[in-house]
Amino acid sequence: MTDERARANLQPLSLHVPEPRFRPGDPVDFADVAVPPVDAARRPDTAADPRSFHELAFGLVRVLELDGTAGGQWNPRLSPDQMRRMLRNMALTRAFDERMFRAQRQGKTSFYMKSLGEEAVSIGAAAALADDDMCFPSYRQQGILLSRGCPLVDMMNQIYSNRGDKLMGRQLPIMYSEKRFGFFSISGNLTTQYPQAVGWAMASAAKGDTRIAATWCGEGSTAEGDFHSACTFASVYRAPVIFNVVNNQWAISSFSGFAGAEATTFAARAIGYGIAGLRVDGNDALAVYAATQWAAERARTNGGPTLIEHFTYRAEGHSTSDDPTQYRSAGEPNAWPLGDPVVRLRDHLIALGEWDEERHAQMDRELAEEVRAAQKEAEKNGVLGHGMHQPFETMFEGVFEQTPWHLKEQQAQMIAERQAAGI
Amino acid sequence: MTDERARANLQPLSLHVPEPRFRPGDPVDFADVAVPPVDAARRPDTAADPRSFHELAFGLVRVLELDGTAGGQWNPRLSPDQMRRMLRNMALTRAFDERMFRAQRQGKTSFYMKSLGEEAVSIGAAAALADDDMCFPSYRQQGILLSRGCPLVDMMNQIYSNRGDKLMGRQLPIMYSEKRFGFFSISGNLTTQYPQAVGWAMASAAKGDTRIAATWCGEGSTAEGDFHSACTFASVYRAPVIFNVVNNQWAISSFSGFAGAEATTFAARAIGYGIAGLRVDGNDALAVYAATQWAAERARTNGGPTLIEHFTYRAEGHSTSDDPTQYRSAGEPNAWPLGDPVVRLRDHLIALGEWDEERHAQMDRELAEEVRAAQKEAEKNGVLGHGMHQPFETMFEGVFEQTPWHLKEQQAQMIAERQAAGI
Amino acid sequence: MARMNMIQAINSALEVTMARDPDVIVMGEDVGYFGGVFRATAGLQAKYGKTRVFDTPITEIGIVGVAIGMGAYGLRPVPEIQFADYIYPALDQLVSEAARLRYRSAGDFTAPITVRSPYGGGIFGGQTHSQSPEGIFTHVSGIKTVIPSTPYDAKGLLIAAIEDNDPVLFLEPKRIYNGPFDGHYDRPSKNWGSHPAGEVPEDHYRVDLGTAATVRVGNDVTILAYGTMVHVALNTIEELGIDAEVIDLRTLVPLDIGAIEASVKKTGRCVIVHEATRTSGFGAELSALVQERCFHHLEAPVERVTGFDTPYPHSLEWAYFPGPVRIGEALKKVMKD
Amino acid sequence: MARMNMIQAINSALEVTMARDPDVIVMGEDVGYFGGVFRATAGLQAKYGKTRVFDTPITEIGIVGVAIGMGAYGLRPVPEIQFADYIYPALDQLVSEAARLRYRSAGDFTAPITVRSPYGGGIFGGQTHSQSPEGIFTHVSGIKTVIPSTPYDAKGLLIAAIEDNDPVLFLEPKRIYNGPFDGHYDRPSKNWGSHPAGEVPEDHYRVDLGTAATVRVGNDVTILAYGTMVHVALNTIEELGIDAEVIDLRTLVPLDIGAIEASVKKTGRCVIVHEATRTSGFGAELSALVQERCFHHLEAPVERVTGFDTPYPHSLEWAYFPGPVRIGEALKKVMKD
Ligand SMILES: Cc1ncc(C[n+]2csc(CCOP(=O)(O)OP(=O)(O)O)c2C)c(N)n1
Ligand SMILES: Cc1ncc(C[n+]2csc(CCOP(=O)(O)OP(=O)(O)O)c2C)c(N)n1
Ligand SMILES: [Mg+2]
Ligand SMILES: [Mg+2]
Repeated sequence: MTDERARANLQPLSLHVPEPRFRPGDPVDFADVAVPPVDAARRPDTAADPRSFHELAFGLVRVLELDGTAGGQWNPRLSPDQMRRMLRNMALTRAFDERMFRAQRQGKTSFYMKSLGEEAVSIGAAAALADDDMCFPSYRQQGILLSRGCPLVDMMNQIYSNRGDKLMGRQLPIMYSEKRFGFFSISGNLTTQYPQAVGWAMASAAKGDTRIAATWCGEGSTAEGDFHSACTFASVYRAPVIFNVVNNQWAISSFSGFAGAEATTFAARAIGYGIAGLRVDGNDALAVYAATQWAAERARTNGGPTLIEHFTYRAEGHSTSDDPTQYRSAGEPNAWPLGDPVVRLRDHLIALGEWDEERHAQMDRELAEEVRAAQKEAEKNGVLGHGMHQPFETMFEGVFEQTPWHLKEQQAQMIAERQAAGI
Repeated sequence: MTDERARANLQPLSLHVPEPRFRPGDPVDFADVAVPPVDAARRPDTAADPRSFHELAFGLVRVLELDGTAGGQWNPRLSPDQMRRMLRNMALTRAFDERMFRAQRQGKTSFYMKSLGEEAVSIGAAAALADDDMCFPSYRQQGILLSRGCPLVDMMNQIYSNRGDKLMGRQLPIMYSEKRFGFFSISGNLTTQYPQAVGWAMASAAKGDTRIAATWCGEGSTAEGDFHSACTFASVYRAPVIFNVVNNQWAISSFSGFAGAEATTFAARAIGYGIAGLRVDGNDALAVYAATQWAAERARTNGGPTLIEHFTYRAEGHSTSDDPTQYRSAGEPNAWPLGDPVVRLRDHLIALGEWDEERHAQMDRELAEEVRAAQKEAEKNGVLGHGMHQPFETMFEGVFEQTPWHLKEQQAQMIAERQAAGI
Repeated sequence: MARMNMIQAINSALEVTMARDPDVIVMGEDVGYFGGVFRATAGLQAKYGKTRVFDTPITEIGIVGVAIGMGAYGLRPVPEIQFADYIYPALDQLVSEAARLRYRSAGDFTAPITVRSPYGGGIFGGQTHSQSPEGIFTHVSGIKTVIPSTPYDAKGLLIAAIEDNDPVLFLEPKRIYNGPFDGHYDRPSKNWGSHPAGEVPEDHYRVDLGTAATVRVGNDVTILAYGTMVHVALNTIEELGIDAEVIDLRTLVPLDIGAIEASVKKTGRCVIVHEATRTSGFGAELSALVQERCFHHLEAPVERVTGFDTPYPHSLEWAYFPGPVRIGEALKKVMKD
Repeated sequence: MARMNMIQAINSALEVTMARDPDVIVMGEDVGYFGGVFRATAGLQAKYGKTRVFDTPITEIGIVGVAIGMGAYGLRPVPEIQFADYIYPALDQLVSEAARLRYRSAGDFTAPITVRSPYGGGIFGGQTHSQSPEGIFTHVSGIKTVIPSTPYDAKGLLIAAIEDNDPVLFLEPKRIYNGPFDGHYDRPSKNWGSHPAGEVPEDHYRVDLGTAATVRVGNDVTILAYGTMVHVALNTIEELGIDAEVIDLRTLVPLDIGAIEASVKKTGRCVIVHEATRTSGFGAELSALVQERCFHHLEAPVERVTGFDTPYPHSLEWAYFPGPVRIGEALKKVMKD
């Protein structure tokens, strides 16, 4: 229907539609992904004016070189014990994911989501936050729960929606809620947790508390309006909150270009709001730790919010419902130039003489056993199957604090109908 | 209910709530509002990488000094005729606003919104855009319609919701829709026009058209999720669109700090999306013209979107429903350091010897007369009163292209009821 | 006791709850220093400070989302949406978050927020300052919807809503902020001065959520209404001399079904009145419930008098508004059989 | 003619309209290269190019807002919302913009967009992959709501929706994408292979919006249903041997009131079935309409069988789902009197 009009002297416009560099079958070459050395990024004072370190939104905070050495201004100089704890939590997360993914494939539940390749993002942050700081995660931060000591059996019960599920089978697998571990109820609707985290942080500040909030979303999810509302509120009230953007390059089948990555970094969003922005090597657990620690210190001293982009790679499918070989080159995960976060921390500990292959293998066996044992325990409470592991009347409870007449009536009706039908 | 917990070594958090500098009764001193000289801002090539001119998001593009001289790289070097046309359009907008505001006060309609002090924003942009570029305005860009030659009587008919109203009395006054003047239907819901403008621009690009889109919102409205969605889409697809943020310092009773102005500029939002950002003296019609022209050129050559912050001041109440003396110092409008846009362009033309006080006064008299005559003409079609100037059955028309049975039935019912009741 | 209009009663409810509970906070566009575009929050910031009463950025997603987070922390936020027409951007946070949080977390987290918002027409506000979106929220499991029709109820219900541990949408019929409205746009407006429910205790009291008020006892027909329409209905039956029983629902969810059922079983006839558009409005639910529960008592079809299924028009406001003529015709129709 | 499942039929509708009209464009999360998480747009990008079929940022506000702008330009966008549960962020753009544009601009601008979205439960999707939000949209004046129940209808209705000059919400019952569902979760699933409506013309054809289909003629009771529930209802009456007339509404707004009225006047009884939560669901409107128009023909109260007024549960999905037991009980109840 285009009006053909008379601007003969003007070139026609054209629409740019982003396209990822590699599709199925393409050979992968990530040579253009800049991997700056660990000493390239300076570490400003946590009280510094965000305008004085814009370059950190475009660079990459790194601590671990790929050869296992560590350095630079951001090196948090953790003790070997601390690092071994992080290593163990990452390996546990991986073992847990592996097992639960398989359980789904075996038909034991409806759905699962791994965090393979991104373990450092959760584990590094959990290690740097205080245990009572409040987390508003997306669905890929199971590492936080595992770091904070949530019993595996509890998590598995939720995944199986079984009799032991404290969420009473109400939520899709992995949509945990664990108030006792400072882990907010996960939503299926993307990025809604962002303004909620800001609200929690504002409340904490208003009450003169010392606890801060942290929240996570994927790079694809930054496009939601909630992201902007959250950043705006946080900037206006200088809320003690850490915004984490997990840039794992993919949002289901869409590469990060559809969230704006062709034009700039996600850390640069921070500049738009006048808040602190850091871009971090997300496969470097020590860098994630260091950035989180910096942001937490800033927040806790009323310095306001920080946005951290974790530059990482989703090494598996989006979820058990997804097959990534349909839309990206199978070569990508292995070619990712920032390596494997577990391997990188392991190699660093080995280089320090604080770890060895043997102990690593031993740890992996222990963790596999721990996960297997927990699974066995959880399955005593049942696996999903056709569901219906909870008493039917519980379906009507907890919609409101007190159940109103219409829900009671529906509850009674259901029970009567089932009885009439002899079920 | 705050958990009193044991972090005795930590200082309590506190919540920062912005506060404007002047409240009713306070003396006003705007000395800290930076007014850089006209040659401070460089003019990059329209094809330049946005990352190469971040400083323009924090400075102020200016052409007219307050003494009436013009200069700097951004000087568009318009002909005296062009400038006189802009001067006249600004003066016309002011005369129109004045008259319609008074009409509302006289009870002739329900509502009105002036653009006093911000006339350069609309008129400068309208002068720089092609007449068939598509505008997605907010409620304070009546200057565009006036620049493009929309008959005053048509606008007034809409304001009066009278028999001549082409919108059939359906919209609140000033919610114009004028497709023939490339002026999109104004929405009462803030910032919804932003993604729509991007969609229009994307369609134009997809079709190989040459027309671009421009959209406007207030600084307060930038907080809506639509703003973010629009910027994200525009960045991803390099849409040929100009985003205008009219920072007139106030959003009803809330100063710009509640939209984030304490932390950074609104032009800086552009940096967050990797798009071009300019901060412009919004009371300088030539600077607005120059920035718009630059952004239009960029868009038309497939260079993508530009976000322009127009730094200006809302010299009157938000609308006829508002009394600004309740929440801000009465001294603010006169103390505003960037002056009056009409006076500034007038003085420049006078300094050039292309205009004089006499002609200006004569122009004002002519415009007042033109507006008065139009008003008389419009009022022949009625003023709002109790409304109901349109045949009642029209209420049911145009909900859909073809009116379905239920609306026809409601229509018939209404007519029957009115007849039964003898109305 | 004091004489209050509905704005003052709402202001008093906020004031009273803030004084009793330091966790109650008030937030929204222009609610702080200025005290709200309808002045409902006037004076609160001066009294309780900026950390408990503050202006917000103009993002309804943010206002509700932040309130939910504050609620999860343990506060009891009372966000304002400036006009109910502007609640749509916040819908996801209200539906997918506030309304679901208790259930999906099995009580781990809750959202004890009360979203206040002026709604309804009759003020020449045009499309986007006149809508009545309550029907949408009554469809959402996990949120309560409350609409007062007098200053007394407004205060008592708002206090009950704020003290409630579930999310409540509290819609304020702006047409009757300053006085009851009889439906005749061309007659002088009244104020709350002489209305019995304009007499409002200055202290704390609650009108329990979920309880309707039978504002007029009658025998021939039951009228179900809420908000502004309670007054228009009352005036219409007075003008027509109809002995109707008028039930002011006050809370839409949870509904006071007992009061409705008893009345309709007594009168055998029912007319439902609301300003919202007809199709799938809350009147549909009421009509369905009445026929389900009172079928064998009904002597005529349940009638609905509602806004038409068009956007709210500016100039034709008084042709659109469900006024005395339309209510009268419906009553006559129902009572004919 | 070809055998198609519902996904293939939808794909074919898109393909056919894109081939005929260069202004039809398809956009949404993952709809481009990958062809959609349910594969409904598979192959379209390869055929029509990236400027006509493209992935979008994950912002439903943006997807709908941008589509409206494209519509105003003159295109005919078909945006996809990945799951209907994610339509709430876009509500303001749909309600305040798409649905109002024609009216508020007196026809100056229109929004000829068709928003496609999979909806409904039965796939163990939990709270946020199972909802049925159609009731909300039926309350919004200015938007049409369409829900097919077979591949044949899906294609014909989608073509009609895309060619319609008003905004249409096209909800796809994902439970029956691959085959009709009889309501028994524990029996082997069927496919569309042997269903007559799995026979779909490859070319262009329309099923007019606003027309219901009487999918079974019967005498004893009228069942009003749409989407997945059409099949569950059909199977239930077959199992129970009830001579019901089953009307598949296909379009909710505008509704085919003639078909409904004629049927209920014939049978004197009516049961309404939908998956959406009960209170203020579209069933309420249907119930109200039926009793308003067929009051003197009704021999029993109109019954509603619906989702319960709770969030959609994961594990108790099959206790929640309005299956054969509940439909059967309602039918028995209505036919008892
Ligand atoms: C509001 C909303 N829209 C769409 C979806 C569907 N969806 C689920 S995950 C996802 C991709 C998110 O990608 P990203 O944010 O990058 O996170 P990642 O999965 O990579 O961790 C989409 C589109 C949703 N859950 N909620
Ligand atoms: C979605 C929405 N929320 C709130 C409002 C009420 N409202 C109308 S104008 C306004 C202030 C806007 O301020 P700004 O964007 O700075 O524009 P200005 O009036 O200064 O031109 C508000 C809050 C609205 N119209 N729409
Ligand atoms: Mg991602
Ligand atoms: Mg402003």
